[in-house]
Amino acid sequence: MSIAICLSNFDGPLDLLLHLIKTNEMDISDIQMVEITEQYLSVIEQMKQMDLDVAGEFLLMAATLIHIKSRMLLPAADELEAEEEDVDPRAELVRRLLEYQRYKDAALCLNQFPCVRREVFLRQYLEPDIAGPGTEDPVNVGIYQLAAAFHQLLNATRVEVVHEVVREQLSVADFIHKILDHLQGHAQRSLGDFFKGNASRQELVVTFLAMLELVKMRMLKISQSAEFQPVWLSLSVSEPGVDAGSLKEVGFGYG
Amino acid sequence: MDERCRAVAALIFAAESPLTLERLCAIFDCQRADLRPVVDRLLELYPVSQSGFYLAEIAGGYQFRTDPDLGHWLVKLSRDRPFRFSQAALETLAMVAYRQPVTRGEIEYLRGVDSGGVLKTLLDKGFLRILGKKDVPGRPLMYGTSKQFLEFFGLKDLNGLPTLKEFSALDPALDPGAEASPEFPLDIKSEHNSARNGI
Amino acid sequence: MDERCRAVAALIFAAESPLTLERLCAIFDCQRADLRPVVDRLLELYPVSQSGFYLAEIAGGYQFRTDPDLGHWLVKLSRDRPFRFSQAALETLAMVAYRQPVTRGEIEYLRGVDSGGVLKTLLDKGFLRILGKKDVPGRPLMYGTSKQFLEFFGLKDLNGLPTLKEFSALDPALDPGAEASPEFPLDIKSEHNSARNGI
Repeated sequence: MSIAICLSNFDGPLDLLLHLIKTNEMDISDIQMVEITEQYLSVIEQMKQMDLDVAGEFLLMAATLIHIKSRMLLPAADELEAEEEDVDPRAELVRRLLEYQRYKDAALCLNQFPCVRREVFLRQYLEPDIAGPGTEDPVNVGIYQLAAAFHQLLNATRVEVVHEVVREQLSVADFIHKILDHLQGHAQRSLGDFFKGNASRQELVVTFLAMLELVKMRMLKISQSAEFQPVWLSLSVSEPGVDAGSLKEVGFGYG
Repeated sequence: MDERCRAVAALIFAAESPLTLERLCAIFDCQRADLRPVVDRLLELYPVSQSGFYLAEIAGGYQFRTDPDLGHWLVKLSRDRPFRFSQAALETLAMVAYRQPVTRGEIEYLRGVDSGGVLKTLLDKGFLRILGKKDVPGRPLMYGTSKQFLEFFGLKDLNGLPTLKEFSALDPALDPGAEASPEFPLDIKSEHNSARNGI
Repeated sequence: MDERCRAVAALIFAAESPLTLERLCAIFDCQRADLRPVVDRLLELYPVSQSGFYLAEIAGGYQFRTDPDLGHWLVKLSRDRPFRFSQAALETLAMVAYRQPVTRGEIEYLRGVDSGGVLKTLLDKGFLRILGKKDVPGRPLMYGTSKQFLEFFGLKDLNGLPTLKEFSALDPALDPGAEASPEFPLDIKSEHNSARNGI
């Protein structure tokens, strides 16, 4: 059976599979694996012959189909495997197909809603009373827009940012974060807390450097009640608010 | 119409986006209970398919919109082609709408294809937003729909989404013939149809 | 109201600027004499100072406008309006969020423009706060984001911000480090996306 199908018309392997099941008028919960697998592979083969690249997802599904088909063709299981064989090898695939079908339907349904600038139109004129002085185009803001803006900024200045090539094995910035995390929620902690465990000499040095950096940035207070008493570290700001990745080595001169 | 009622109508009319009762209350310095009847009155005064535009409850607020059945006239106002979703975008949008908060991995499992590009486009267009990171290993980003999503599809809130057809893979009584006709919740379907047919 | 009358009302309602009779005639492909009565009818239906907005004859065209006597209410709408981010504000906020603690000089270095005004606005609006002074000559102020910033963006903490890597992962083409050498040919997907480019 030859089916003139272009893969790009399908949203993915599940979509193609659903199409084949429907054109064959099969019961989705009782897929004829031999037939479907054959047809699916022939579609893929056609694509290859036409020199069209077939996306990995379609190939993965082909492998899955072949696997299920072979499991169904296995001779009746002996008693030991009986339990496992009770599960229809198609079950997972059927579940995914039905679930996918569900969202496909929902998408169609959603698309029938009257949409803005398609069926429904809004008032576009802004009255002077509302517009106010110096209105700039409002920007949609959310976490994504924030990340996008930063990404754009960095890209715009990429040439200069590229300088930070050599990566240290231990980053002062990372250790700054570790220290801040360690202090989070504590009024203060003793210096010794930060040098416990089996840290390497290098780690000890970097931890200490990180502390000095924090003091320099006025984010950390160090106190001692008297000579030879424990040294206490505390945050000098209520909430450090430093995000991983926000501190660049280059800024500390250790790069 | 008393002045407050007129003012409420004017404010909703002039606002750039759906005006919530909260903001109206802030402007008039009064309680929701004071303004609720005013808004209800306006909803009655500007029903759909009567005068060309109507007062709609959208994304938790109120907004005047043109009647959906007049769309073919209004597209003539602008030269731009009306906005269209691709199948991939619509499906992804539907999945996020129903399953939010949802991760990219979950969507890709459902769709069976890489969905980074579609997600990015939907984020760029403002239909989706990042809700945070999931508290599982790897801390993947979680996605949800935005207010603009509700505005675009004219939904009051997420409950306005059509109900998802229930299914059970193990249900032998599953009727494959029913697939082509997803269930519309009656209210939406009828409101919709009347909006389209009504004159 | 018949459909043409409703359509005229809707068109005037949705137009960006006052809609002239000529433009309406072009849309309906008819004569001025046909539409003049329709517009006159609408002028009667939407008189000034009756329902909060009225149909005004402006600059040779027609436009719905809010009643002039309600101006003092409308002013409140713009005053109470939530902060509108400009591109400059968004960029600056992003810089601070990702690079904090950061100085004005560092921000201006990356943005390439004076950022003092934007910083002040963001401080005033409570999105930023001053973390301290940097121990370099001149002792510039260091900025960071505030608790209100987290609330506004719905973040539990700053770790909720997507890293640049996570952001780039949405679209392989975005990753400056990765040359386009995917394991599988992506043609189907990309052809696919471009074919369905409505989104």
